[in-house]
Amino acid sequence: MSVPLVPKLLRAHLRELANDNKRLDDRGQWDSRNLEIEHSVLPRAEGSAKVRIGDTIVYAGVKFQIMTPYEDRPNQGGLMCSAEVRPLAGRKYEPGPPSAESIELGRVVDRGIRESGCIDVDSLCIIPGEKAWQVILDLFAVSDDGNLFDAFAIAGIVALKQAIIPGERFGVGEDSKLEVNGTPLMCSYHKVGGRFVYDATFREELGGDERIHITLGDNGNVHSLQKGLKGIFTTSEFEEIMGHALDRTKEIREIINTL
Amino acid sequence: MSVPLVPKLLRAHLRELANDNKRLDDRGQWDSRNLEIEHSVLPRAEGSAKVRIGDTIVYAGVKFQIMTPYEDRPNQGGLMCSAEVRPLAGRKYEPGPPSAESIELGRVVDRGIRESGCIDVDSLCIIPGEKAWQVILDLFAVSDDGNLFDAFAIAGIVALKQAIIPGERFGVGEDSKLEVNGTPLMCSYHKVGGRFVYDATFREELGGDERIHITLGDNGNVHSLQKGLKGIFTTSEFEEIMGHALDRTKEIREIINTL
Amino acid sequence: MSVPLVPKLLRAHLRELANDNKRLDDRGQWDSRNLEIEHSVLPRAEGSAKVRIGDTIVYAGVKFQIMTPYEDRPNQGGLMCSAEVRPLAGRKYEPGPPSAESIELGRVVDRGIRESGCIDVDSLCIIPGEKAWQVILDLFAVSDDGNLFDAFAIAGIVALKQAIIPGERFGVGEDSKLEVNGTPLMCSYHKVGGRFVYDATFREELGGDERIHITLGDNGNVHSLQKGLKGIFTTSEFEEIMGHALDRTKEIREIINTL
Amino acid sequence: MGGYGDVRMIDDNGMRMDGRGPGDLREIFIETGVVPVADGSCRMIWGTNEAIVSIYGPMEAHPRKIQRQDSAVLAVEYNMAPFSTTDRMRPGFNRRSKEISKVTKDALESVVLLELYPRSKIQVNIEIISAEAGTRCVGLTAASVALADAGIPMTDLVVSVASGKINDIVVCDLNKEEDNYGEADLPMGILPNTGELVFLQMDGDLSQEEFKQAWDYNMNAASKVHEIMKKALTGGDGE
Amino acid sequence: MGGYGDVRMIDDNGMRMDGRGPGDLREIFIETGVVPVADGSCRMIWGTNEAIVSIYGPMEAHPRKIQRQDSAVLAVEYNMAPFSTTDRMRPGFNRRSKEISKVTKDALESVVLLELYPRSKIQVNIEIISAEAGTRCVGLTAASVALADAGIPMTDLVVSVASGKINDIVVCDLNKEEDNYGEADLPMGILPNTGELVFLQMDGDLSQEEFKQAWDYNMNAASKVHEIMKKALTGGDGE
Amino acid sequence: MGGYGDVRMIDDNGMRMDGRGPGDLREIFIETGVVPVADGSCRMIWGTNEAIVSIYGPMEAHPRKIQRQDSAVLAVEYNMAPFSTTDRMRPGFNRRSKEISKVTKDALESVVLLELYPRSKIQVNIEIISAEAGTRCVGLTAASVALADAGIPMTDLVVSVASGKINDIVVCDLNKEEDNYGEADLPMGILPNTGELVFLQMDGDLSQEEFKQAWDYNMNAASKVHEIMKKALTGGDGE
Repeated sequence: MSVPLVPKLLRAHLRELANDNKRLDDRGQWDSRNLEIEHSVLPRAEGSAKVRIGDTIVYAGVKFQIMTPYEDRPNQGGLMCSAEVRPLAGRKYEPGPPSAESIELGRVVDRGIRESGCIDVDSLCIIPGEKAWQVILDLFAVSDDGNLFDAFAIAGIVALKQAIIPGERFGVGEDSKLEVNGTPLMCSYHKVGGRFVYDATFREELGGDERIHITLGDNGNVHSLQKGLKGIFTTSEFEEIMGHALDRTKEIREIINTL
Repeated sequence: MSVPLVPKLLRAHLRELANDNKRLDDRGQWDSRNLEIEHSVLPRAEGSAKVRIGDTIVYAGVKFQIMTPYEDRPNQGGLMCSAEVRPLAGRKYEPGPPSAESIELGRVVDRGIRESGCIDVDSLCIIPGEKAWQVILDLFAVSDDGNLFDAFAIAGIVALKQAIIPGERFGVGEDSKLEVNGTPLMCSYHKVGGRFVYDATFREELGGDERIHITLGDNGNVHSLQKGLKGIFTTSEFEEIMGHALDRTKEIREIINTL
Repeated sequence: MSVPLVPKLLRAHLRELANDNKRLDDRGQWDSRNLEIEHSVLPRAEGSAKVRIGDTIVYAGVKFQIMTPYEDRPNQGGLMCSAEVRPLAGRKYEPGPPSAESIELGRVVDRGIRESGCIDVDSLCIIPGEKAWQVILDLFAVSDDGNLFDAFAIAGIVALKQAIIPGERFGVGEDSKLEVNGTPLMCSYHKVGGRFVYDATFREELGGDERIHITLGDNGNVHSLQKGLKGIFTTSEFEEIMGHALDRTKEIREIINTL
Repeated sequence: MGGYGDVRMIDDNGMRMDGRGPGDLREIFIETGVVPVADGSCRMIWGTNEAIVSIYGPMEAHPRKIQRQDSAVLAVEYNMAPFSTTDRMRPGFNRRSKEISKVTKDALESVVLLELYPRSKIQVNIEIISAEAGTRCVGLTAASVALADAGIPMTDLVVSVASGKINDIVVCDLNKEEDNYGEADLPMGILPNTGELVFLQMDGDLSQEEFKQAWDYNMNAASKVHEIMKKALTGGDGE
Repeated sequence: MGGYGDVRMIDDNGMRMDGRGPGDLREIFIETGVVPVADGSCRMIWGTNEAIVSIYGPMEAHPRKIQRQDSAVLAVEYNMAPFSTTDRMRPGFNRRSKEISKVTKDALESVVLLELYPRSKIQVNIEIISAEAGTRCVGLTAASVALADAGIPMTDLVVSVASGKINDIVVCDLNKEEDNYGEADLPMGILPNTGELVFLQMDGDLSQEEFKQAWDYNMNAASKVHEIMKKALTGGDGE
Repeated sequence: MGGYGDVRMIDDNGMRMDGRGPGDLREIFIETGVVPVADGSCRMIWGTNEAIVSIYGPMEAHPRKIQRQDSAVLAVEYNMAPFSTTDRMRPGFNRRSKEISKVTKDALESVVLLELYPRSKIQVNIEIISAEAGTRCVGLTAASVALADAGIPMTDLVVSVASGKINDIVVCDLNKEEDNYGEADLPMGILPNTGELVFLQMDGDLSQEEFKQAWDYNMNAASKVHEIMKKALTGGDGE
């Protein structure tokens, strides 16, 4: 199938497809591409995962550092989440300081994990007021064919769930598993050809409008939302998306829990 | 009145006006625009002021931090003065690192206040060698229609004179008034159409040459001078300016002292 | 002699000269330009040197700071080497963050000195785990007519050999000479017109291909190598260069040792 | 989201510490034309929040490479002044401000008729002079008023309000103390004439039922704020 | 170069702690096509090193001022991922990475037929996912495979290997523990068909004899690596 | 300005610690042509200050957007070398250097006949190699000599000198120790042929009378420095 490269023509083409309820790759509106999850793939990370969704490939790696707790929270460690999309992952990415897009990407994934409360920062305290663990989750894109958000979110939580706190290496006790309470997961939707679709490809993103990211916890609670890009949507459109996200996060959670 | 927008024509126009001893807004050579001063306008600042000179509007806010005194001055706190002219204040300002112009602006206002000695840095010491107050004066432009220098200098000293040291919030004693000894004030002059004028508007700045900034203390002592931009001036031109500054700073000081 | 300014013509011209075994300034393939070395030229530096090779002029200055030793090396001080090529030294240099070229320049000179082991970092310890000297060698270009690498390397080691540790000024004992064990020296070769030459001028660099930098110690041991720029060379070309470098570093070392 | 459930922020009658009911807004004041040198401007006080917004443009977009052939570009700068917070905010690059600038731009681009001004640029500058909770809502709402003040054609104004949760109770428009103990925050950007959305963020923990309640509070509050905005734009100051 | 001579890394029979002889390489695995959206790509595992390289181009070089009228420009980004090292590597500017990017570019420009693509750009992205000793060699070698995978014409592949010295003995291809106690490191970039060089660095302390031994080890090792590269490019995965 | 009035820097006969009278200058030495690759250059030693200045241009101004259609642009870089001060000066961005670069540029633009070279650029690089008090004066004075050495037409040279106050006494050309205890500093940039000014700064505390005295000292000193500048430009080295 030949797909127009000029954004304007691509937009028109996507709208025609949408009118016939079709997508570029023959998926249905709410279908995902093939999803593959591997863990323990990075020898130098204390926890790691590789996620592939179609031709989108990402890694997540967990590292630990010792930090001094903040004065007003002497019994808490910290969680830091950083997303880098370097030129490796696509011809549109350039080296240099992070763009507004990649700052948004990192912060949205970070909030989904952080706000779910799955990392109990109190459990990271070593000596109150003096020493605590800082968990650093680094998200790294290898190939961007669309929907980096969901790929990062899945890789991130899987890497955290595998992570071993390197107590011995830092001389503060034995190695131990990082406690992770719950599996927050993100589902992302792009408006393409006038209607929302799940798990958009890079070309659908290119010829589409706004996107909505929903992070849900084990019990279906909402932990994070984000609308990005130019576009207008209605309450009923949102309710339809939310309905799909409730189902789909359950499916992915089951896959992860049987890894 | 129609004012040319092209700098070259504007310059010619300003020279013609100067030949008739006129200005764009019908003021005399040494006249100020309308000056309004308000204080205690910023709820989160420990001292604040808003100054309006014609259509030029600025804020000043004072904040405090605890610092460790420098090794060679264990009994002294510090004063820091920072001027930001962000895109809010005019179409010519761009976000990003500070331009040479705004660095000059901040440093000239800073020197006028600092060199007058009105802030006794010894009085800011809390525990010698360990803790001292750092006074931070932030100058912020809302609307630049010329002569930001004087507006900043007035707002800055008024904000300092209102400032309360937040001892309680920082757990180092009670709240107390910041001691300010004196009211240093700046007068700025631009060469427009071949002669210096006081309190130039943005358009006069645009079509003018060099500017001279004079900061004088309560007793008429000189605390800071700065010549900016391309231009040549004579000793007698300077003496005329200095004479006006001696009078005008007295007038403004009286307004401030009766606020 | 008229030298073409267009790089393409310059390259052709240099190749013709090379075919006749000539150079732009009538030197032989392995000849150096006139070399002048002065020391103790910078009043504020604790050790300094000025080196002139033809119209290339550089300074080196040594300063000292007190540092906290790294946790895994409590008995060691540090050596830092920094090369700045500012707009002063040539019309091609621009202000701003260091270019890849000047980063390479600094790191190659640094490695030659560091890897020779001539600075015994253990001798820089003042109080184990608490205080140690950090030696900072600043290399500064005044005029770049080619071969900044060798000029920096010579100026650097001469400045270090003159340096006095300012114990008194820092309140940690008496002033004392910095121990420097050995005189590592660099020789640089550029491929010009198809064959390598020693001590290339700026124009030879401009119309040439790759360069090779060799740093040798007192006993002829190799401490640092670097190939820079686009170009291919053979093992036998390298052996010829190495042979010359062994002789030439001995000559320069003798000059330095009799300063 | 702090989530310290042991501090009581709402009494048994559902009244909040500042006397508001669960769905009530803080006091709001809007004034236009406050930046004389700008093409449009707005000052908005919302509780102890205060934002000033200036608009420059439509003007020539330069450098050329940022120009779009078939529409204007919209540039948005959201920034917190150093004296806007209890602890001084250091000037300079800040990831939070960068993200808020971006989502505010995304929201405004959804209503401004950019295609009317090809090759030009509209600059929107949002400065938070005083910050309580909810500065991004104040900034976005004030920006849409300032755009209207500048005479820039839009399909609708944007009203931005947030609801959240404290002590397991959903309430509208959290103030600073509530926010410190808050368990969730749902800011939305609503087109008052259609009820459609152009801006949406959320973080914290809300069950699906709590989420629907917060959504409804925002929809109701939007109409009230809209009235104040219209008043400010068509006559006396809004309040 | 650490140079702690008191730790024994080589036994009396000249065998190294991981069982290798002095001139032996670590295990190597090469795979192409690992970045589906790129024009060419390569994943190379070498001991515990792992590099991923993607190639984009030849494509239009922009902004225009970087274009060359008579050839393509080659841009090389070498970077270590934050999780590639024992202590996390902070993202951002890094002088070491900048230098390695530059010398890698210098090496690749020596073999790529840039003059075939005037005014265009070829982007080479080298990411170290897992680092042992010798990442610059892995990166350069993998980059030349990725360029071949992208169909970019070259005069030859580049094989990069390093030899060094531990316990005063010259050995090939130091692993991480050997490198920690190593006294010298000599990485080279070799054209396997001619034995010519396009890349050379060295630091540490080598006598002229030791230096020649290290040089020869590298030349021998290059042929072995070259076989694996060819296999990866012409059929099954290299190993 | 330190202002520690209890250290005596001037004796009862009005003599200063280095033997100078109140209006006397430190020793000055000027040399041109010290940067062989530049179009003009100057080295100036003034007390323990040492500045080197190079001039490049007039040359094509690029990128194009910095060009002016009716005149040259003048770019000035003032910088202190890391080894120029007692405590090492860290390289990189520095607000003080940025301001001095700007006011130096403002001063030089007042005398250079920029309109003779439309669309071109003149680059002035001022490097302080050794710093005592008064580096901005040394830099500006040396820059005007270097511009003359480069053959750039000017209406006049610029002589920059400073006077100040120690122990409540006004003196000319403070040295470092005097500056440490100094109570004011008045640097001026004077056109020696007309007595006009192109540069003026001041900080500290001066009564109107003290101010006039400092002004006059500077005017007198300027003539003396001017003689040395002329000598350096017309024959043997100035001293």
